[in-house]
Amino acid sequence: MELLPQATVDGLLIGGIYITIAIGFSLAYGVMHIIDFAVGEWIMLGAFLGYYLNLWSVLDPFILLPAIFLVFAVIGYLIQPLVYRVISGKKGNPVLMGLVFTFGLALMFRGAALTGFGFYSHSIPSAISQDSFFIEMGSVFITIPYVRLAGLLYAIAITLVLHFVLKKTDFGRAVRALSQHREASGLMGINAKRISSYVYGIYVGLSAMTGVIIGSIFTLNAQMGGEYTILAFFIVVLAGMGYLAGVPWAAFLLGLVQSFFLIYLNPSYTLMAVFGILFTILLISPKGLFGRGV
Amino acid sequence: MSEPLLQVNAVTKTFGGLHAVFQVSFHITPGEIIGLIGPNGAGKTTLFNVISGFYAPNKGQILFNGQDISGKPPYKLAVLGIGRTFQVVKPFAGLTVLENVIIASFARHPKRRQAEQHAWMILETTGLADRANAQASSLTLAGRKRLEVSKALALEPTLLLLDEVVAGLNPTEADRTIELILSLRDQGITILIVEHIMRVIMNISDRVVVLNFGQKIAEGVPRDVAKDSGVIQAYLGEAPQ
Amino acid sequence: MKGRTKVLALLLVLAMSVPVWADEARDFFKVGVITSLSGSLATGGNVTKRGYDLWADAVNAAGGIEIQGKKYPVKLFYGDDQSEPAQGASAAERLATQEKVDFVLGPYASGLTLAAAPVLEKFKIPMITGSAESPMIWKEKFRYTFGTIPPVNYTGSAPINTIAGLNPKPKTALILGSNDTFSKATAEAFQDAAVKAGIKVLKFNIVPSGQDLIPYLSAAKAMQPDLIAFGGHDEELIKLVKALNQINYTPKALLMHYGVTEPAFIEALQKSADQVFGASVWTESIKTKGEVLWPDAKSYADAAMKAYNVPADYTQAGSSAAGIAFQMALIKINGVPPLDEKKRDELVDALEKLKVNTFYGEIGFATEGQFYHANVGLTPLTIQIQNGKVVVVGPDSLAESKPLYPMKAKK
Amino acid sequence: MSRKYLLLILSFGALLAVPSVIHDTFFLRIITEAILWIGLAISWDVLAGYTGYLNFGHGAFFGIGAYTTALLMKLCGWSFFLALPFAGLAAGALAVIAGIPTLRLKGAYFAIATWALSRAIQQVALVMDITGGPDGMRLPTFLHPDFFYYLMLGVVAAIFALYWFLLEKAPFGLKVKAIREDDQSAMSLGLNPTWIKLQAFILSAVPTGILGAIYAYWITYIDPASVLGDLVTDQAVVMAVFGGLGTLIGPAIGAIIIYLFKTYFWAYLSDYQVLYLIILGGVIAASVVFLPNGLWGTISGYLQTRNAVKQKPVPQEKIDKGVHHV
Repeated sequence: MELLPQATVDGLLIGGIYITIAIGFSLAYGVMHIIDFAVGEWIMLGAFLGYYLNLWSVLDPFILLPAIFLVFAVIGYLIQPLVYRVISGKKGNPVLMGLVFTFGLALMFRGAALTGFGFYSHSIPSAISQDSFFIEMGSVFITIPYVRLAGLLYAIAITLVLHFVLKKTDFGRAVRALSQHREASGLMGINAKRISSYVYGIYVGLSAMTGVIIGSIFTLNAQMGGEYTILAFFIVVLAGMGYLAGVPWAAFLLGLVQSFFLIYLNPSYTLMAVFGILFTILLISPKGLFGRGV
Repeated sequence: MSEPLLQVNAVTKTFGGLHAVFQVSFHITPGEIIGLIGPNGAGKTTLFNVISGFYAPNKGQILFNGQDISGKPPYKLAVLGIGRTFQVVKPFAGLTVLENVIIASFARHPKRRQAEQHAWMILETTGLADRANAQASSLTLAGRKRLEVSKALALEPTLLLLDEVVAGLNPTEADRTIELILSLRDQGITILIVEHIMRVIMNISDRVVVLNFGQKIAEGVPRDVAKDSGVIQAYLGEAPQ
Repeated sequence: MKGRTKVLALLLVLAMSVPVWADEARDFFKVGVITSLSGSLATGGNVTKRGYDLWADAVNAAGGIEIQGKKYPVKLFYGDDQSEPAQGASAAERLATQEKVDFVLGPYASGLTLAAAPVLEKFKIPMITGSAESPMIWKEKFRYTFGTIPPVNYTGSAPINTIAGLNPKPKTALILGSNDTFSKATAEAFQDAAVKAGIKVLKFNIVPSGQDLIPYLSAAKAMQPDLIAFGGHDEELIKLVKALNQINYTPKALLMHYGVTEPAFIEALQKSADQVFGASVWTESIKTKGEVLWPDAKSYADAAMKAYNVPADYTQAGSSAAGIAFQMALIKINGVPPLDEKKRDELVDALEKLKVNTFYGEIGFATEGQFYHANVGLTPLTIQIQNGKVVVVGPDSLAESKPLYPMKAKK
Repeated sequence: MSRKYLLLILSFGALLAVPSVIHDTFFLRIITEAILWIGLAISWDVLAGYTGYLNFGHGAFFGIGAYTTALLMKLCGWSFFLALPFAGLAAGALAVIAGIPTLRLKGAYFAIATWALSRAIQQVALVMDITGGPDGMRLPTFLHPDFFYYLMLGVVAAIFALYWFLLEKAPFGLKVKAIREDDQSAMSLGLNPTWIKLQAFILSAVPTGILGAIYAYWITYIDPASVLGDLVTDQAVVMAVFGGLGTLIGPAIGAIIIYLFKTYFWAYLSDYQVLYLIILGGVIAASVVFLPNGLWGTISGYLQTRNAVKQKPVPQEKIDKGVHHV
């Protein structure tokens, strides 16, 4: 049986999940130049909210997404001034300060989650999380799990919405101005603080929604954050930090690399390959695959 | 006439297809002060960066003391004897004025003690000795420009490239700086200077080189160049016919 | 400033020279507990902690360990190893020197046991670990280190043998393990047993921890393996079952290790957990006769449920049993607290000779060979999740129910 | 300045006396580990604080040192002291191989590249047979608390002294700082930034590898998670930032405070096991908000402004000396 189509489809489906992990993070970096070590913890917290809401309401996790976005967008909006204060300080090294600050946040969130939610792994059941459909064309036979397809569609939808918002709305124009010309945008009457707060809210909300999707495809637990922080870093760097349009391609590339390694090469070396590739790409093109990073 | 100290031969530097500097040639003989002028965006700073090694020329050649230095990194040129200042001053802000100059002195005096003595001497000549222990970031603009010159001088250069060291200073400060430049020439340092203020350039330069749109449009003693129709047009904003 | 410096130096010395008090006479046992209360292994670490706590509570509820007619209660002193070997060694050192414990109940994972054991060896303090199933500990032949749970290369063959005896016999297998000590050893044990049982291993792979295995599995699906056996920890097991459901592949049998007996496995997967096989040495339904504390597995399970409102698994039971082993050995040697070095040496000798029936099964430590000081008194069990319950399905002599086989597709 | 020296020498003397005062091997172990963390925090700061490059793969040097020692001792049967320099060499070699390409990167990119590299190295150790894969390696047991205490103290004191000399006294320190402040200007003054940064990278790596070697022999067991995981880097970063970057004393103070704080919570308040994560995280986040220059940076900044009022003008004889030299 021909494996190539399946490997490709699997890679793209994984890529879809990766888009959702990284897109908000990339947006936040583009505007605020913050590398948020707590991105995985936002995902984790969102996953837990989804888990408990699902237990309580018995609604499908995909239906719960907007509510989770709202809750976390507000949290992000409220926390942002503190973050802003840290990374816009004149003293010290702002990149480092942001890293260390969010590292502290991540530890706190993880500790709080361990205390509040315990150690166990959970899963958020969705009506579509246990099934798949097939595509058969001659000798080609492809299995596509519904829940993963939904994840990919969600990722594409989010990407398109973000794209639309950034290109077509006043808010989006302000965001782009801010990410491209920080000083000049202030002169143009853009309230950098306000815009940054909105962006941070969007980023936190997106990350939290990602948590719910991950919880229904995989699992969730209080210590899951670290793993997804790594992935988010990886994709964003590959895409070029802050270069939003690069995220989907980087995510798909990463998904495909993983898929092909698992299928055709020694699975043991998958992660090694992934880190090796990140390292190599950074050396060849320090600003990401497209050389468009900030 | 003696051997030229610096010879720029048909140097071209392009950025993404645009010629920032196009086939520029001129030379400097030892002990001269050469003024490099031209309207904004004429390519003066780019040419500076090419001569001091920050950019490698795409075409052409730069000879220093008869030696081909095109494409050599700045830190090698600094040791060979080319000192430069930056238009946007670049002090080591977190360090003291003295430390700033000591760092430059290391090029000729690798021992810390000697470098420090040398640095004191330089600060004395440039008139910054009384601010030696202040943080570089605490200096005024005039002070920073002076520090910029001090650092370049500490290299004990034979050729000094000065990028707008007078612009932005008040008349008294400007006069002091001009005095300093002239005294440096008297010590035998050859100087290539970019300056916006015509009064300064025309007064101190032995010869001037005029750039426009990356090309050399005139060269000669200041009096002649000032009468050149091409130069006048360039400054009035009309493209030469 | 000079004066201030002196004062500071003096304070520093004072602060560091906390008095080392002599070992006072006491009428209770000091028991050290080294386990992972935080860090990446916190899940398992807390399971072992519950096991140790439950034993201590039961002993103290009865007034203590009775030695020559007098009852000596036990008091636990915790050392969190933070899932880091260096902290495990620190914890051992602290319990030995600060708390001066008489004996130690050991860490959850093998690496931590390997770091703590040499320190306890130095202080000659016996340790029994209620978990730590990797074979590597026993190869080191630490005199003072014992374990109540048999290593996975001892238990791993049981479920493979059970499954190989089913009808129709599985002919092919896909075996994989996550790349950590325990999971890798499990997968290797599965592989050895499968080869011996005449099952053809189509693919054997060690995969990085936490990997999304969908591509791997959808490729493996093409080979239609009868048996899929996986060594991994709870979270990875849940992911694997979900991934198999997502690609709609149902092998004839799906085998994992102890993780399937964890409540989280069934809670997270619900119906999908059904018919998954696992390996264990204890379930709450097995028939055992305990001489001390709990008369059988059921009463232990009830006590555990009452105390923590979480069903007990075999790690927890093994941890409680570690306490019992110490308890019985102490009675044998008439060891009254505090135990001095000579007495602790006697305790080790007594542990080596110990044969005791407990709610957990028979405890008896090997004294030579590759299982040195591991408990080989137990019979490895094959278990299966049936209707959300853990049921023993093998070996035949202990089976409570017939294995459900082949696995039914979910749809 | 001399006051600072005096304090350092006094505390070193006090530390020398520790084993004769404290017979409790647990305390000795705690102090030994605190000293280890001082070494790790200052060696990280050499690159971060002095050159401005945030190395998020610092742990790789530590792990390479640990594994080199373990391999040499186990496979080649070498003695520890024979293996020790090779641990440093291996870390130094890694610094050269990794440094030449990565030091071209800026800011966050450098941070993430080094972090990815350390992850890749961890994966290598996980899949190789010779390193025992996930099982790790056990070293010959030599449990002598005083030996390890003095070894750690001696090595870290030597590292500290070396750094002090090179970074605060010798020309190298000023050159490194020049590159941190403005590498363009530094280049125009005859400094080769790549070479100087590489030297700083090696200077940061070699001692870290040696500390890894001591750790391995001391703890007797290493595995990819413990010596090649994120812990070493994360903790060193937090300590250095908390204490104050770009100095040697700051990270050392940060290391002591954070380590003792963590250990105190760990040893005596273990029942609140996860609480310590929350508190540690809170302390870190708060210190960044309220002490952006770190503890030492804030203290010395305060002292400086206080002294600045009393500061004397430049001594005339110094100027005379300079002029006289002409």
